[in-house]
Amino acid sequence: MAEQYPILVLLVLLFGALLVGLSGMADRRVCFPLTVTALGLAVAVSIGILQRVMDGGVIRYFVGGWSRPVGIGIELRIDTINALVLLTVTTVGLLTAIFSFRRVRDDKTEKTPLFYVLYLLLIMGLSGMVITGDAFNLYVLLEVSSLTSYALIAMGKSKRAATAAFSYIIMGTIGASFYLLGVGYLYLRTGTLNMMEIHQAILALDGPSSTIVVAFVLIIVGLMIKMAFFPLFGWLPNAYSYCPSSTSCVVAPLMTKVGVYVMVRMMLTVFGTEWVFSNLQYTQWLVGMAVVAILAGSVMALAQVELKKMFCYLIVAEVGYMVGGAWMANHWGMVGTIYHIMGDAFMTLCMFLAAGIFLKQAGVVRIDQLDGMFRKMPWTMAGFVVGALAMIGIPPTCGFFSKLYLIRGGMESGHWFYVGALLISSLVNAVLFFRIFEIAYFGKNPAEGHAAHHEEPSVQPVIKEAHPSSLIPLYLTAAIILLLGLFNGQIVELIEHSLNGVQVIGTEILVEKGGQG
Amino acid sequence: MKWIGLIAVIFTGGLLLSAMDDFPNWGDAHSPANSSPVSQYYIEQTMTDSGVPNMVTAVLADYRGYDTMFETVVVLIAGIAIMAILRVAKQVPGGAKPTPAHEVGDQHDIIIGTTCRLLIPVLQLFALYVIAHGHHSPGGGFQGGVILGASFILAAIAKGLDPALQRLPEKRYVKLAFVGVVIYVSFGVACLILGENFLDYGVLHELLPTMSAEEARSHSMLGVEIGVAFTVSMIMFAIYANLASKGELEGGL
Amino acid sequence: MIPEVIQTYTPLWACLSALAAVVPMLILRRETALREGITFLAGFVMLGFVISMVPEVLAGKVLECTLVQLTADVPIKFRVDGLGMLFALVASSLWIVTSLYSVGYMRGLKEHSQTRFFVFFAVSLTATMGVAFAGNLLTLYLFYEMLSLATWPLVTHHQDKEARGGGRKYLTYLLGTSVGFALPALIFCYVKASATGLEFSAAGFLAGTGIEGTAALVLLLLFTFGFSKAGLMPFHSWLPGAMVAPTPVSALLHAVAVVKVGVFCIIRVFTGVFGLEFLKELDIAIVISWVAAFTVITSSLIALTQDNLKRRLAFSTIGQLAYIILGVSLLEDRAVMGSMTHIAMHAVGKITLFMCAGAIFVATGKKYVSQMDGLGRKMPLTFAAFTIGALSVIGLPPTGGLISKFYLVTGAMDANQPWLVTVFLVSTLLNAAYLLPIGYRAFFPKDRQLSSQPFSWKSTVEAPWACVLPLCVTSCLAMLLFVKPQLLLKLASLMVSDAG
Amino acid sequence: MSVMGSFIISQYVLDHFNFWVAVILMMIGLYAMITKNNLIKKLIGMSIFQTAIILFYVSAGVKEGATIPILEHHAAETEQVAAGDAGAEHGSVVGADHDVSKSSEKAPAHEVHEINPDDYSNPLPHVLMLTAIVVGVATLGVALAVAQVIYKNYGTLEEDEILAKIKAAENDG
Repeated sequence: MAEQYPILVLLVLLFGALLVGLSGMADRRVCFPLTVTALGLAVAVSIGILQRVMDGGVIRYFVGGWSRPVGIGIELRIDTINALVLLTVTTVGLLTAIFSFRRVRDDKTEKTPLFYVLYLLLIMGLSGMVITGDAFNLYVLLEVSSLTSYALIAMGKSKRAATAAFSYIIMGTIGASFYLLGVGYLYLRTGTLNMMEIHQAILALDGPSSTIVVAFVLIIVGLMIKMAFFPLFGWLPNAYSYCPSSTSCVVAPLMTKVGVYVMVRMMLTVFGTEWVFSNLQYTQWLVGMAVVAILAGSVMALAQVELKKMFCYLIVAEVGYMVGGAWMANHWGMVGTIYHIMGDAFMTLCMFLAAGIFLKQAGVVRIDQLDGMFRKMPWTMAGFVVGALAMIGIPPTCGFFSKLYLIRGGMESGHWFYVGALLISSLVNAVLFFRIFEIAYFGKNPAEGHAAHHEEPSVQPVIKEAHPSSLIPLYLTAAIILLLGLFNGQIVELIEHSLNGVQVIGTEILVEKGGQG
Repeated sequence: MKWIGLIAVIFTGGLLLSAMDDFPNWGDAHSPANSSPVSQYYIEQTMTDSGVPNMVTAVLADYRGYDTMFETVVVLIAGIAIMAILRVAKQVPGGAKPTPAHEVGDQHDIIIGTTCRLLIPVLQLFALYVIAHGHHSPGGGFQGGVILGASFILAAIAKGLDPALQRLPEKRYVKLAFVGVVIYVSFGVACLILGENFLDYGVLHELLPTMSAEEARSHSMLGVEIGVAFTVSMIMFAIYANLASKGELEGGL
Repeated sequence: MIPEVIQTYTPLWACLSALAAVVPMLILRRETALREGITFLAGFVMLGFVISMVPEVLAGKVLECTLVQLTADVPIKFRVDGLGMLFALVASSLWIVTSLYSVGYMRGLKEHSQTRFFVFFAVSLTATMGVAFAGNLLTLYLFYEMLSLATWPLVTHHQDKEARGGGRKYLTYLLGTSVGFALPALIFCYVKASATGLEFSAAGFLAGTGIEGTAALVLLLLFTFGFSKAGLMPFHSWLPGAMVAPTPVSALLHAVAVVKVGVFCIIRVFTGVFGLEFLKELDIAIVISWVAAFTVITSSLIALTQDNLKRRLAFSTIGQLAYIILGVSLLEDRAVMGSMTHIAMHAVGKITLFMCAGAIFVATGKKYVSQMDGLGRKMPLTFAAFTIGALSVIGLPPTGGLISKFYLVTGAMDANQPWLVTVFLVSTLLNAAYLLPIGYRAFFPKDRQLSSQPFSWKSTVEAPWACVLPLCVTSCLAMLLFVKPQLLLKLASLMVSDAG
Repeated sequence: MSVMGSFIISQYVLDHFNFWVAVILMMIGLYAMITKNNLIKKLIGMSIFQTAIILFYVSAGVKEGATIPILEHHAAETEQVAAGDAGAEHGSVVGADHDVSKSSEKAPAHEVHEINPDDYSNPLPHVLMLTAIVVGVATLGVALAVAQVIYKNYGTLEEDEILAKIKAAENDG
């Protein structure tokens, strides 16, 4: 059975969705347990996959048994990088599913089964994107995840959810179509859709091919729309902040991150880093754009008054981190990017979970409504603080280590602007989150002197703490943030295992090139 | 905005065309894509692998059946998504709703009614033919499913949504749409249970002693196409029903 | 000389003993007596662990334990050597004293949120011990940041506007510099020398990595200003700002733990990261010396003008910290020893002064020097302790301050820096000028009416015993260190002989 | 036009006219998606864009003189029943258009092995585009549903009017 793990992840989720759909119509109380069971199994299988990859190296799974010649069927290809990202995707899915528990009780519109079907299919689509080894299959799964996320976002109660979803659909379709077109260009020149085969064909090409270049540009631009890279991020803040909490909790951490993962996959496996970095003077532009993205995201986050919107702009900045890290043509930059995909997924999850709890318990939308939260909801704040510290980059959270690797990469490849932008954005994050802490700690209008409240407060807090079903995922997320940080050595070793396997980025060579550029 | 859009579009178009000299010529049989081992394999080996002459069907349902499974899921998602977005819970203020003015036959033309009555069975029969004959001629689950769905939609247009929904109520079409995907996935899982990879239909011949592996492939393809047809037809109708009635599933256009 | 290494988890237990107290404290938050009992218990357990390691360290051995492999090369690692032991001894023993004092102070003023206060106090101590025992730069940085964050709720304890302002300044400076300066420096080291595991060694792990010239100077400056808890000018103004905190916090954290962690980190940078020999080769430390010298003089002058007692003490602290940095930047054995012992001497002296300030506030509500005329007669014990503390800070017998200052000045002479010797001497005079008059005027007020009153023990209004006892203990300790400084000197010399 | 000019035209345009058409259609669609004010017009643009991509793929699979990717077949014993009508159908189509197919109407089963790949157009793009069509339909359906909700909320489908109403609502609350 173990060799069937790759497909099992998806099947578990797909069957979960089908069961929820079929039985949920009869009794919507079964939706939640079914969803959580399916996701729990998916997490278990992902762990199994990771274990197998660690023991036995790259897993290649040929769906339908069509292994020869490679490319006639669809291949699932899992190395340590996908295995880690897959585990991240399923875990985030599970945590958010637990968080959505109260949705069932509060839902009056009888759309709970529909929600969970879409939810499970979204996670399935993302997982499938992560493990596939076929460029076109990736497109299909990209659309699976996009369509579900459009619907989940449009389900928001806010009037503006629909308009946000519409612009998301337009942008998302442009992005996906660009990707599809890029794959078409690749197919024209290489005659295959299997990622490894495309890579071999590109290596075998004699001389430069403008088709491959255009394909590359199309794919990267398409993905950048999907991951909300700097000038193309316009759809993101509205889409992620007007949707229901349980949606934003899964969409915000995963959609952009999986986009970044796909970009990394394209660079590493499909085009190959030798090809990608053969013209460093062009790829440097992307690092420059990343710098702008980081700074712009941070500054715009500073200007926000709404909590979720602020987090959304932080996502834009974080995407800049990862894009910059990936394109700086340095081993550590790439390691940092892949590590940050995981770390940032959980950090963002932590932020949005907390925002969801605040919204639910206290109706908090704007930052200044958080006043006195440390007293009113100390347990929620505790989880939030961990996530916030990770966003700032305080050790031993994962946020610190991803910055460590990214900055190391920037220093080694001589991208000093990037290093500077990263540090500035850390400082901006510090300002942002301590502003929140201050409001939550002091209240909106602290007393002039401290004589006034020497005694224990006579007024008992009005707002009740969150339900355990909301707190448990929050704490698990916080724990994962810490664990990712503490065990980053092992994780990085795993990531490097795959990077070395491909033999793509030699630090020494690229340092020289980076120095020139 | 218009100018920015125009510039962006011209720029994109220029980019797309800039690779033109590297492209294969129109109809070039030896372009990398057309002469690649993958495409050659499909043309040469489909018959030996499964005995299905329609390569498109074979590639769709067998070699790249994994894609097609998700394609079916995409269709399902579209239906579910539209329901999730549009569907409004029925308001039942006093139990019985006022009888709509446009009951069956009330305002509908007798010519349309009769034509539809004649046309719909033929349509549906043709749909079944397209589904079943996908192995040998252009057709298959998607195409047949759409025709089947169109026949329901035609009924809904001609007679009004309410009578159509009486024949095919919401619960039923949603269930059938799910069942379609279930059929598809079960074929794959059956292979899994028999010890081969997912969707490796060849192994299914163990289920019927008289069947060869090629036949098993061929028949399984038909099986999954039927699953696809279920989902597609039901979802087509679901999309129409929801869009036409703003999610209220009453009255219609 | 490679010291013998012993693998043991004792440093970890010492570190965690404070953290472990947090859970029972939270559970027993309604039972104040039990809660405070736990604080003391944790304090003594921690001190016990620390003392248990003293003999081995004195024998020239180094205790190590590796916890988690953080990155591929760099683990979280504890390593106890002379300097770390010296600092840990100071911090853990003074924690007990301060805990006692806090109990008195907080109860005396009926402060709110006492549980939170004690919890974060314990967390801060854990971070301080972590810094003391850190075996490599990354571990050091980790606990350094943890300390910044854990002390923020303490600084802003009052939760009023003033506290918010002070807290803002506190975090802006500390986080701003540590993220803006120390972190890039750390990562630069990581890039250059990740193979060494960033582990502190007497020769310095940067030696032999080919860093030189401007790059080395920039790196050194980044570190020195990055650890801005040391209050080196121009990044000092968080320290007076942080005086909005309750006095026990000021006492322990801003005279002992936080600021000392800053200078401790800088000493580590000098002795462990660069290595004294390597720095001598590079010939760049003199820049730091002059920055420190400038800070010494300027802060003393500012202190002279301050009327608020706590602010005056704060500026005095800035000056004294600069002494320590100045000493270590001279790169001479005796100066470095002086710096290390000065950590302890100044800690004992300054904590006495702060506790006195707090005791005065608890007993009389007075904050300003100008209000304290003749107060010595009402609070004789407090002011006697204050005078002893002042003597120690100035560096006069019969207090331990003399010992460290002696080493510092002779070190400056060794280094052949007559101007810096002058700086030491001038600043001593200035110290005397801003500290001694307080005690003098308290006992011998100008106002005849006050001075003519006969003294009697019955008319004294001392603060609660829990406030007075600790400051008596620390002032005695200051005198004890004059008589018996050997332990500290031995620990400090361990580091220097390593370096030599 | 010089020889050079006609050479360029033939190399860049005539030989690739299918791609030119596809790209021009794509740009029309993209332009509509970006600039049109009416949401439904945007969706029409989206459809044009997606259809143009489909055209692009399918035209790339064309081989001069080849037929649709359905094999000449008759004889697999198990498919006797089906063979009759399907064979006739295809036989006529193929026979009418091309004479490249060497196999006779009643080819024996073993002739399957003598298939010349150049006789059949590339099946893979067809399969891929079947998927893309489905995805396009699904996206369009969802987008229409969202547009309906927008119309319900704001009473208009013009983007500028919607934005104005959003702004007005924000200023009120």
